[in-house]
Amino acid sequence: MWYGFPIRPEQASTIAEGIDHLYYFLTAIDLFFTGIIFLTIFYFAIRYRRRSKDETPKQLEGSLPLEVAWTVVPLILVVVTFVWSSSLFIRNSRPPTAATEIFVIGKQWMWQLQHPEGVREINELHVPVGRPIKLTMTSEDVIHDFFIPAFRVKKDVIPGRYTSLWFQATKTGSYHLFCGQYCGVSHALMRGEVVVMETQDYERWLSGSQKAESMAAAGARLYEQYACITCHGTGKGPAFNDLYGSQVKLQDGKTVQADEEYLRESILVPSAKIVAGYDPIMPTFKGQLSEEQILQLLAHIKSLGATERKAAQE
Amino acid sequence: MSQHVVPKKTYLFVFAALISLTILTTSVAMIDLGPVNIVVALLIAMCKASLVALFFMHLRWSSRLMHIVAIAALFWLAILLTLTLSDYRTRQWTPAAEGWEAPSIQLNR
Amino acid sequence: MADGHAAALAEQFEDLEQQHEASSLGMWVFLATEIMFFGGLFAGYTVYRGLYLAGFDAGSHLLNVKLGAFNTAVLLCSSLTMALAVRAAMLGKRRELITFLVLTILLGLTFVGVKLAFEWHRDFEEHLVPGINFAYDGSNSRAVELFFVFYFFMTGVHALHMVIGVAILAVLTWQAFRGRFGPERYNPVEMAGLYWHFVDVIWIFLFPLLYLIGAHH
Amino acid sequence: MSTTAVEATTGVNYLNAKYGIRSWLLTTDHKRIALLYLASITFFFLIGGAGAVLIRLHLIEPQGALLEPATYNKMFSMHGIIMVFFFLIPSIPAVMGNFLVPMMVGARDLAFPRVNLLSWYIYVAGGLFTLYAILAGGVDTGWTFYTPLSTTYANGQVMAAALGIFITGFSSILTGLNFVVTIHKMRAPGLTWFRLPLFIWAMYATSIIQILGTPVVAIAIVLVGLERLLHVGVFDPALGGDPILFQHLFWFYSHPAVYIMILPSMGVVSELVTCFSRKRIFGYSFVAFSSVAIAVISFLVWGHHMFVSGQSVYAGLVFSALSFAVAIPSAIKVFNWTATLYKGSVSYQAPMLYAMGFIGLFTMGGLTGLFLASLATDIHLHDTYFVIAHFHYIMVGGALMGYLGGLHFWWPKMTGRLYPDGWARFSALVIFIGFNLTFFPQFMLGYLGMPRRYAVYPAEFQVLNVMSSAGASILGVGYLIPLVYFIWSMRYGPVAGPNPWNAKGLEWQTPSPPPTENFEELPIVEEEAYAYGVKEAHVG
Repeated sequence: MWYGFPIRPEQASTIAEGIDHLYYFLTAIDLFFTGIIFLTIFYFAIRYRRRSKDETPKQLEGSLPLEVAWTVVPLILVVVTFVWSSSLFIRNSRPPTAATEIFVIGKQWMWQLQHPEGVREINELHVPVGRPIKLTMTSEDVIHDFFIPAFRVKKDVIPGRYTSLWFQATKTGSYHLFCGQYCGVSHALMRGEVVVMETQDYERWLSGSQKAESMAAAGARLYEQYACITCHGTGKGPAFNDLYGSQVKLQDGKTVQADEEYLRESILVPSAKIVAGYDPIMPTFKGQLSEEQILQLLAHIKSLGATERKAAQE
Repeated sequence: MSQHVVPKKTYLFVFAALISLTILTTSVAMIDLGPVNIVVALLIAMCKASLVALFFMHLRWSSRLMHIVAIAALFWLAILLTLTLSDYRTRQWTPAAEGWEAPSIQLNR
Repeated sequence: MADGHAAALAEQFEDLEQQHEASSLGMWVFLATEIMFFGGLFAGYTVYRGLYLAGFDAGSHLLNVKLGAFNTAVLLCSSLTMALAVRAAMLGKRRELITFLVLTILLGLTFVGVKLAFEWHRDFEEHLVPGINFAYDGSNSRAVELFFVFYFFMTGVHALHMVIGVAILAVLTWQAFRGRFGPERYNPVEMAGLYWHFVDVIWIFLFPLLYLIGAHH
Repeated sequence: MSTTAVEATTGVNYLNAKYGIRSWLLTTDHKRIALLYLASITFFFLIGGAGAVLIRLHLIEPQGALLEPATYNKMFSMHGIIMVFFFLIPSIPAVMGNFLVPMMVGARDLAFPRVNLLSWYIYVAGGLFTLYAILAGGVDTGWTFYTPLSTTYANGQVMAAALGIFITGFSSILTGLNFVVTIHKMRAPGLTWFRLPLFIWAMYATSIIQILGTPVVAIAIVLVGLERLLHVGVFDPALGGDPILFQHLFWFYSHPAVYIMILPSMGVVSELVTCFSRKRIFGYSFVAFSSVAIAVISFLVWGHHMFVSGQSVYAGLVFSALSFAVAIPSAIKVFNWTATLYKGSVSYQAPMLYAMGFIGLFTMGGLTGLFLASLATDIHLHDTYFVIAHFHYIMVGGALMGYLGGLHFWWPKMTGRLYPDGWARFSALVIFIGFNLTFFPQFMLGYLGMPRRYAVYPAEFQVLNVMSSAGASILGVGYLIPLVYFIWSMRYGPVAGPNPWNAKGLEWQTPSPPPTENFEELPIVEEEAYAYGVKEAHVG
């Protein structure tokens, strides 16, 4: 690797190496078959070049064994790749249980990031090395995409719902953060830096940063400000203790997982899923709460005995 | 020209069947059968559509090629619906983190 | 006969049989395209109905099932008369052909008329037209609006097909009046018939999906 | 344009049978319609190509050398829309397909000649709307029109461009419909399915995609227009819709659309490889059926464009597995073409050089597709320059090389004139080298993490970007050379004769240019396709 001509992006997360190994494997397959095809064509083209104007080569029909061979060999390689790649993918899409949750809001054309302690950042994300971080992301306008090449992670950030990704950095340093999904005029400027720090540096940075109240505390304030407490604190509406991550029984007999998506829907479209035993009396809060405030409410609900990670089987 | 001329009686018979099925589907829809309603409605609709295609559109007397075209169109429609729904119907299923089980908590008043 | 033959046969074809098969195949392939065209709408409908079951039921409940059922019957009638028109054309019965074509046109116009005058008009007055005049203050208003988006778009595209069909049939009636069809040359009538029946089939699915899903509430 | 070619050739042919602009604009002759298409797609190719030139020039510097970011966005949107919908999709089907399908099956015309002319007018109408959109302020949604950017946030002429694409879709549908009916119903006596040239098989498979895929994207685009116009929420989450649904409907067509571009090229290459090695194709039925298999499987894989879109993990797994499946029939084709050369009599005339270039570049393009079908690696490579490089290897290295190879092969048939073979070989070489210089660095850029559609980029990506731009200038020159000698040949080229390559196939058994009715007498076919060596070639 020399200046201005890098061959490989930095490997700075726990999953980067595994993905690179698969990448090398595929590159090897690619080079092998490209090589075979190129060399064979060159060899045949020279060896069997036309020598006289009216020569008539002996005709061949084809060969079943050969056809079978070049069907089966690629098939085997493809199956191997699929199994390898998919198991890697499934493993990579499971966040570790004890991940620190950071909230991300994308808007044209900036990233707004919020640490659970209340620190906010714009286009910059400070994280400690060696600790799993889970990002819960949404967008205020169009579809964006959160992409950190050095970590080999990428996920679209979609308005109206939450997506998430996780990573665990392995190397301190500063890495690119890109918006990967074309999002309008200044798409190319919607980028930032992910700064990975030693844990003690990170703690120092956290305590040195200007802090708003923590996400959960802000949520608790909203909980009172918007008078959620008058129903949800009195039994008229479902209580929030140990709600997050649990299975909720609905009026129509179905059960849903109380995940971010469900909680968000219940705030914005309360009539969509009515909890069994309660009346559909809650008004919608659509238009009254910003994406940020909804995230704060979620943080508050999670702080009330969150069962940390959902696990769902249908 | 090897065209099949269908007796009027056949057409009238098919028409009567179509009208009866319309009455049937409308009446069934008035009864609450939960999720079965839509299944019954679509099954009846498929019967009606097949009657129209087979008799009015002469598919019954057409060559195999026309059958293939009709079936291909339905097959492609099925691809579109199935694979699109394969996304929507499984969005809730996130792969479980290792060693985790969903606790079930009853919400009580 | 030879004269009729020459007039009915386009120059790229060898014989009438080939020409007939080619146009039938062409029409069926075109209908396959149409199925996928409506298919995109059916896919959207299915996805959103899956997501917003209650809202779609509530929206459907606002439609008039009786008018829907009446229109279904009208359309089935028109399919019958269309089938009989094709039969008359095959047998070379000109008067019968004209009668059935005119009947089909009238039934088609009845369908579109009922749709416009009694359904869409009333929907407009009840503020159920998304994007133009929509106000709904029950729960699930977003989902109900979405239902009406699909309702208007699907029935609108269907009605557009009906209008095109009526126009085609009008031209055919004129040609039949001028004596352009006979047992040698009835291809256009048959092709128009396939199209007309197809539009009927689409309605056969639209009726339960739009009108019946909320009927039992 | 072609009336100049007429004087030197003897006899009445489709070019000199009638004169005057009306005889062209009202023609129902499939050969003349093919030339109308040739002129129009060349026009759009030049516009789209100019866009590409500006894009590459702009990216020489990290801060952007040429354009405002907003202009840059309009530029790549325009490049994509024009190249995909107005050049690549109609290229081989509408030009060579129109010209050759009736002749290869031994018919006087397509089944529905007037529908064929109509489809050209529809194409032109769609093109005019799109040109209007570009001139009246441009579109900056990208060719993918993702919601809610396209429905709510983008400024510019989204409606006009969408309307243009919607209209052009019908042209594509009608062309496909015409081919399917012609291939089924108008084959010459004795021309059974397994005696058909593989080009016909490829066109048949392409037509299936055009007929069954295009209407879905049409409806998706109408829904975008509706939402933009009336502010109803079909896709906009703020109004209760789901933006991902648009991606499903869009890619249901737009992934198979890639095969609308590449399948016809594969058909062309099958013709070229056999002719210039004087061999029958190795494993005819495998090559034929792999075309149909590709057409069918292509409809099952669209979700691989959505691996990071918030699509469910399980749908991702299904789509990944199905995407890998497409690799098999593609591999079968490549191996069979290579095997066809074995013990052949290989000549290196210009069309063959294009064909060999196609096989090589398509192999690379196809194999890099594996990276993107594989979930774990796609997460990293998605929406980066790796994807750009991959699909340009398929669409430019593959589809466009095939198109140029075919054009060089059938040019003498279309115009009756030969072009200078030396220049043609030279341009094939220039294009091959320029192409690789342009797009190979983009694979590396993508792996390093450079996202696509970036008007400005971090400085460390500059070296590779400059390499790519340098390659693009070579590539651009490579495309201009054929344009010059093709035009030159129409007046000054030597007379070709009916069969300059000693090729098999019905189209070579009639004079060049062919008479309006294609054949004096409709042929009766008694031998397999590519019966090289069965009996001596026809008099040249």
